Amino acid sequence: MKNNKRHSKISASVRKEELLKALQEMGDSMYEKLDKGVFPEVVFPSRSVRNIVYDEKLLQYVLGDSRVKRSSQNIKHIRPFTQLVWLAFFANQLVRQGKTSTLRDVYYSAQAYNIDFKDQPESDDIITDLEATLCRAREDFSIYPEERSAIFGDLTIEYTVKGYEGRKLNLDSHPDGYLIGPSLSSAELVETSAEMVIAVEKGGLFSRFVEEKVHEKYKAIIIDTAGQPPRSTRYMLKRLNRELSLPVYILTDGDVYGEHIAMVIVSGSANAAHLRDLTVPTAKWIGVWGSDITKYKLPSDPMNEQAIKRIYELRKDPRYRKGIWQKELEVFLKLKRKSELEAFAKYGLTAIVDKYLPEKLEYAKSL
Amino acid sequence: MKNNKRHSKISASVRKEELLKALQEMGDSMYEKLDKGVFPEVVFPSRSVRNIVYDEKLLQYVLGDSRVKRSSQNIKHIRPFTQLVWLAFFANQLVRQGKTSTLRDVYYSAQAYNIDFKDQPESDDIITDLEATLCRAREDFSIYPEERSAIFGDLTIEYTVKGYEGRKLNLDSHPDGYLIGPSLSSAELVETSAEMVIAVEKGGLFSRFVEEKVHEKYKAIIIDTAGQPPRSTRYMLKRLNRELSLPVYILTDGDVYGEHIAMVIVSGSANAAHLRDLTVPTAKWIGVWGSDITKYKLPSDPMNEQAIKRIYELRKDPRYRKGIWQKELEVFLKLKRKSELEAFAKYGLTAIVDKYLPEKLEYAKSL
Amino acid sequence: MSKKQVSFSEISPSEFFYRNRDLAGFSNPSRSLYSAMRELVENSLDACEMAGILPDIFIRITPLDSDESKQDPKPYVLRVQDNGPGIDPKNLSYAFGRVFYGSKFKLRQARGMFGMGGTMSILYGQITTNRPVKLMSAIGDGKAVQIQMMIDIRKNAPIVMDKQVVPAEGISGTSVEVTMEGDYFRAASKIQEYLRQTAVITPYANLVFIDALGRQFFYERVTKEMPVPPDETLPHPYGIDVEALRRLLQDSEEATLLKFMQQNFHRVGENTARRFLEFSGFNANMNPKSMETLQAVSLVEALHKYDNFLKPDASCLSPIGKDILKKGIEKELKPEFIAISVRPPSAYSGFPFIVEVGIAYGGKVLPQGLSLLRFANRIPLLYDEGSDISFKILDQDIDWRHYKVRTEAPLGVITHVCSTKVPYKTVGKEYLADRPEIERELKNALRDALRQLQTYLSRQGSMAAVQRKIGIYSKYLPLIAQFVTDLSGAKNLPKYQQLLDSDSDGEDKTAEPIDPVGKPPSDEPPAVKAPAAKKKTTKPKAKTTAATKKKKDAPPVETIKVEEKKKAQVEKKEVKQDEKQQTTFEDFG
Amino acid sequence: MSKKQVSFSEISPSEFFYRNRDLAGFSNPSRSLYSAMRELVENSLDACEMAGILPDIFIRITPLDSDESKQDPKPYVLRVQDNGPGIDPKNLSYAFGRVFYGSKFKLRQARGMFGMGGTMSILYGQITTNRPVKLMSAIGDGKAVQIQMMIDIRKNAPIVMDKQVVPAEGISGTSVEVTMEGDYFRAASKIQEYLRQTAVITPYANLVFIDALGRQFFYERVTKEMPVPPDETLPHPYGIDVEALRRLLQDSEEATLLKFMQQNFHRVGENTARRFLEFSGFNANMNPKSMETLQAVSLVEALHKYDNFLKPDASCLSPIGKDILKKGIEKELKPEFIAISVRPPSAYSGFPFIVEVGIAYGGKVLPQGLSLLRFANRIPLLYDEGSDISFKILDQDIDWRHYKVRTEAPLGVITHVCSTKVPYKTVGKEYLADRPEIERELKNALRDALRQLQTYLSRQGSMAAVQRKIGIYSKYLPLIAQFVTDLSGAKNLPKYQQLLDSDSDGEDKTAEPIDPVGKPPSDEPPAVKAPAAKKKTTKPKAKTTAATKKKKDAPPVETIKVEEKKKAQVEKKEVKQDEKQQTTFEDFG
Repeated sequence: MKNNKRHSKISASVRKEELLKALQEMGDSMYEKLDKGVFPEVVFPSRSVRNIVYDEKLLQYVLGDSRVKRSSQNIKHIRPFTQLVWLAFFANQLVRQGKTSTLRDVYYSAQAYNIDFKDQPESDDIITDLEATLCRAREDFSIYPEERSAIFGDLTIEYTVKGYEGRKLNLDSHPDGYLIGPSLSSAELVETSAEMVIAVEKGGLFSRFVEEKVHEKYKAIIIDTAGQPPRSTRYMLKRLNRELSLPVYILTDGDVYGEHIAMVIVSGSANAAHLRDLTVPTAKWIGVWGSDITKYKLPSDPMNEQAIKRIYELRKDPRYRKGIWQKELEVFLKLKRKSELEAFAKYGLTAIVDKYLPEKLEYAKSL
Repeated sequence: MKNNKRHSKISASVRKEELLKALQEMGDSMYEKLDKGVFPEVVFPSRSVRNIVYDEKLLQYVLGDSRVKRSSQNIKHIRPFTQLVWLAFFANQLVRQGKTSTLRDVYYSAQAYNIDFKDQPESDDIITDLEATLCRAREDFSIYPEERSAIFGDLTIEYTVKGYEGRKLNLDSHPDGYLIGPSLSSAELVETSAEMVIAVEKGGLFSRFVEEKVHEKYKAIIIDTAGQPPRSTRYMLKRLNRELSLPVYILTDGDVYGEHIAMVIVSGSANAAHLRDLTVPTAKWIGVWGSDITKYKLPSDPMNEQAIKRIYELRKDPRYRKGIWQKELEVFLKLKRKSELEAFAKYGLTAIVDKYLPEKLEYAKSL
Repeated sequence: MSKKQVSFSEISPSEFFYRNRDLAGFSNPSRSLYSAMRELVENSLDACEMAGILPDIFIRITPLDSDESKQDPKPYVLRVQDNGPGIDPKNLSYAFGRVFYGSKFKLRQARGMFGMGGTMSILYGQITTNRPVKLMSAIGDGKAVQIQMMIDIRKNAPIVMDKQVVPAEGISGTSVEVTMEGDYFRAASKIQEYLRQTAVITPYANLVFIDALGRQFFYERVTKEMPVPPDETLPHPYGIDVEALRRLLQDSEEATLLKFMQQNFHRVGENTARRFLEFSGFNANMNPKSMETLQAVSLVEALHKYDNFLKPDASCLSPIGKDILKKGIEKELKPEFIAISVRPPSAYSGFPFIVEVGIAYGGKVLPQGLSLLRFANRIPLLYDEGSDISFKILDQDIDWRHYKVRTEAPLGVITHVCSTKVPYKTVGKEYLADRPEIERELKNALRDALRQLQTYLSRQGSMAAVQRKIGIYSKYLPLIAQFVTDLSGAKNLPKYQQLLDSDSDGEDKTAEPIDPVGKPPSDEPPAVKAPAAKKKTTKPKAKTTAATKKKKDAPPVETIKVEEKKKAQVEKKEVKQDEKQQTTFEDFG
Repeated sequence: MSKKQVSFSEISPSEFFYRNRDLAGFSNPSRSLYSAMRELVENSLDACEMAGILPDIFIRITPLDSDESKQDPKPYVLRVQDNGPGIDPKNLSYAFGRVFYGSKFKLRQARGMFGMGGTMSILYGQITTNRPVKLMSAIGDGKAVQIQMMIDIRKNAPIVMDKQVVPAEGISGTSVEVTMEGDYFRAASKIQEYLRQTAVITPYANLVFIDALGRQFFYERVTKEMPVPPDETLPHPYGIDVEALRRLLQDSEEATLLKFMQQNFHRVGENTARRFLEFSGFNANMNPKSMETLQAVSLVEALHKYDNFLKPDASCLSPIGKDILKKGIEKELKPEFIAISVRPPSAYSGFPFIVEVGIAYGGKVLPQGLSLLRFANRIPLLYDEGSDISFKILDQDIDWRHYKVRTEAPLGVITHVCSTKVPYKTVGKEYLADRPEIERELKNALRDALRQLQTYLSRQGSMAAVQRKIGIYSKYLPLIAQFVTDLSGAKNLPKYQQLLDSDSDGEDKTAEPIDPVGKPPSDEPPAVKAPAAKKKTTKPKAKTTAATKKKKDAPPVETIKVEEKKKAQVEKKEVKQDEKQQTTFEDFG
């Protein structure tokens, strides 16, 4: 069993203090301006497509140097400016009171303060603006999305959420899996006997893996990303990799969207170019590859127009310029067909665990 | 603390034996016919809309007396007939080997046997046919959907799934909630200190309730139905109600779809008219009602055409002919507006727990 | 034309159409070339048919300048020659040189209606190139008359510039050679489509077309049967107006109204006339010439009200007829199946008409979806399809699912309306107005033809169904046996084979239909997909009527057995493939 | 009309149109009543305008039988009377009794073009009721001529049955009273729409219409300004064809080609003629009469090729003009804003034309969305809108977003094309063919008028913007102050009020635009919604031209300040409401 050095707990409280300080400074500077009769403004990195660049060292997308100024004097800016200030105020309260909030809650909470968001996408956008302004993920302000992915395996955690502080739980105790929510995200990772993490795209496979005892047979922690993994899940993968030094393997459906799910785990998404700590550059995508469709004669369906268009887009993406990423993209383009993970059920329910997984894990060593 | 009398464990094994016997009998009778040179056939209750009737005693929809004969001699029947026989064979294997399967797995597994389903809805349909033939829910054949709802609260369960037999878990140990999957569905309910079950429609509210300690303040088990609850969740609600005698309260979004989610928990759905054990006739829908929108001045949106059409449909439904069901349907029709549970965030994140919930629970006594 | 005071003036008919030539389809060089060609071709076809001569029509469009680099629009020489009866030399110059002078002003079906197509072509040539038209006519008396002439537009009269009589050398007929500005580049596709459709409707004609690029198009005669030429007819009482009656009265030589009725109206005999006069309260012995205006008005009213006149007969009409239409369709559309429906004569506003409809299905010529070929008095109608009554019926009134015709099926619909007066909406003769009587007949004819197609398709379908059933049983029964054996725990498979040998017609048709909630399981086994793909090579073709008839008479079982074997082979092959696939995976494990 | 041998025969022009009356818009009782009414009204308007008389037109449609229970179609008496110059008694019977006889066969803009509308109306009346037409004409010599006549259709000539000369009693003008079968029930809406649109385009006319139900419709004169009547013109060189040239040559009295060119062509003076003849290589002294056919052909070719002829001038055209058009639109559409664009004269194929376009926006008469009113030579075009060139441009070529016009905005577009020859596609005068030259001018005019509308709309918008800004600052700054105070932990609010008093024009326009990933935050603050809803009462109306002009001159700030105060009040009220709502909930807890 590996022991985690618990440095994340310390870092968590440090991070919290830093955040509160940044919010205070933001408030101070604006207060001063208003008091002097000057329109306050806020400056943050531009999230325009032109300002998103691929960082070859970090192996992820980051924001460039272009910055955006939002001024309360500009009639077109004052509304989002006010929304941003309110959100800072709201986040400050959440963090100080130890409460969490969903994205939807934020949208409705604003109404108590005469802040009117047109719809939830608008409030989501302002949340991202605040992330960019403070260079912190929304989870740091205790704002979580509703998406839910799950985890299972021999991993002992220690909660830090209010009312559970210090309580421990081993994540192999409930075979239907544990939701990765705010309390799990903020928990310390104490101990594990696992030697790897296997992330699968789908709940069905997750259940199958638990049932077939992949966690025991392969000493693995199993994560259901529930499609494109939410940030809290990517953050968990990152922590499992960094704090517990576990290698991460990714299994997705055999199509361009599956490949991209894996890529986002490895290199992050353009949408979160303003954030770090969400990527696992050493994670390996082990399937389902386009070449697996032919190799294993999997039942497959033709890709639709949109998927093929997506391949052409991704081919231009710098992250896809080499290795398996590029190779399999070309295979998908040639086949123009896709297969799901469940397609292995054609060979019996356990075939994917008994035959496919070991073969691909073996192969992964060479990646 | 109440103690559960553990009768379900015994009934579970009895039910399993009964199922296996029914499958065997089905096989025997068909074998005999084939051997005699007679085309085998299968007869089951018709699930045609005309054969779905509302049972005023059971307070749920049930199938009437009309039956359907599917014959292997009829060229139009032979394909679904073969699929049905294959599914019986497949279910027999699952149950004997103690494995579970998702609906998707079934679709793909068929291919190993040259059984071709056009798409998953087709295989789902055949699964429902087998349910109707054997009068058993698909969960009894170890076939589960992928939807995931969650549970949290002081409830000790004992697993019956392979590898976990006899292990216990208390469902208040992970504040992000436990997925209600095959292992939880099949677990024994051992013990609880809870005095009620509160089912909420949405993950956001579920998290809020856990965070605000609704489980402690109200001695409640909290269930996230994740929209229209999957059958496993309705089955869980039924068991909590029957085996532990816990009253069930339901909170949904304030619109006609929310009201119907509550109704399905109470009286079942027309789609599952061939099954019992999925309804909680004593469950109470406590909000959000149409009248709450006005009473609490909730932020609201206009209903769309489709929702209004849905109201007109439901007004004709016998289940909606009385009490709060009818009253609130009329209010929705008058207002033509809807509100979400999160709308209470307008009055602060805790308003729904501190103010709304106690008031409605109090009110529920009179329902 | 120098500056003058406002005043009144008169113009001649040719002057009018010269000024407003757009109205007659001569709006621009491309449309004008097309219009001139079709007007002359239609004149030729009318002439041949009226004389009972199998038409040989020769059409040529040649650039006037041999310099090919000259761009359109440019002068072309259009020549149309026929083997008809020719035109009497004394009428020749006026027939082509005077607007409103012609042989078409009769109550009789003809392609031409306005009687000015030929003259307009010549007039257009004259105003664009100022060259005389060259006419030749041989009426079978051994001589051919050749004239060159122009038109004095203001006088509406021909100016003959040259006239020669030469030996006919066995040739009979008329030829017209007009020089006109045209745009063949733009007109080519319409001209070719016009001739192709003309070939469908007149399969008894030879059409030779040499186009401006020297290419030869030959639409060959496939039958010597010709429609019976129409008789001229008297007006039907329902079609008469006050003006027309007044004229008849003026011209009448009959002593009594009773005689007058009999002599001047279509299908009015002594009994009918007597009963009508009684109904209308007119004295049967009244002298027609003595009738006063107000009396004439009330006589017309009575004519329109009286219910017991006989319907017009079809002697003045010349429908194509089932056989000829079928030959035309076979020839040009080469379909897999043809249905023809010919309606009995009917009438609107006193004008008799007949509707004929053909349905062509399948084959390699027809594109996917619906192609509509519209004809009126044997003229193809190419423009403004969307406004036509036939289009409206097909688009809005026919329930295609009822006839089991898929939307993407290659289907040709040919409609032909012939009448002494076709209700065109424009002088350009492009589409029919929606008269309810014509609409009703078209619907009946279309439905009749579609029913024939439906019968054909379902016969095709049921032949395929028997093959399919054998295939399906041998696909599914082994599977059922396998699973049932496993379920029952038996060691050996049951003896299900016997079911495959039993009479397949013993199908249990009493079984209730499957009617589950929501989507019912698909009724169509995917096994059908394989034979469907093979359809092109195995399905019997019915390219010609003769072949179709033979197929009907022959015992269908013969054919089926061959099909069965093929089918079975296909099935086997497929099963094997699947097995192989599974084995491969086992190997890999 | 008794049975005869096939033969050639001639018919008269009126005979032709009698047989093919559909072609001229007389296809059924409803359409015929409408066509007769408009043909006679258009004749009357043409007559008045040509003589420079402000038109007073009286139209009446009365059932012939007083028995009201008789169902349509039935005989009606249509009477159209004008105060024009009258028709010389010697022309009166021929003007209405002979097809192809009239005053419209000139190169000059007029409503009538085919010169047979009046005659066709009478002819239709005659064949349906056989009653004579009653004509009255007074030419201002104190006498009025009244005649009753019918038409001898075969001879294409009038038959005068009664003629009386009575004292005119101060009356001048023409009246026509024709009895014809009609269907007023079906025709009513088209007839009324026709008169309403006519009132838009001729606001200088009084139109009184008494309909078959006795209702009176009065379209009143709102201006005494009239368009200048058009001159007759000579043909433009580009519009000439070989036939036309040949006639000019035949009729020429000039001794030399140089003179001939000057005397017979539009805008060809001595210099132009000389330069052209040099260009074309013709001898300027050549006798025109001596020109041979082939020479004429090449002269026409040269005329079409030569680039330096002057464009046709507009003296032969009579556009409505900005002011009159504006008055017509104001009167009938009562919009909030009008833009007019009149294009300079242009020409197609040698025919001069002018395009005028009006845009009407807002008001209570116009429905939501686009209404298109099409006119050609002041005739409303009511049928076949979808085929018209104006419709095509509006539908396909105009980028409405560019002009900031919302699709649901109440917008009227009035297009008027006047020309010596309007390129109609049918005799029915329903829609214009798409000539590229006309299309170009229509586009230019439409774009110009839409730019004017855009300017108006954005001026309306910017006035609203200043009000808005004050409102927005006072809405958001207090909120910002509140949150910032909480964040910084200060006890009192900062002194942000000073920002509300500062000059609002000091806005920081240098700030970079917001450009986040995905959807940018909405630029439009919802505060706009409140004033937008109030728009109807606060926004200045521009009902008349005069009013609009005044507004432009007045200093805009004055207006705005008033608006500001109103706005501020609205804001306050809204904030209060929200506070109240929150309090309510606190109470309930």
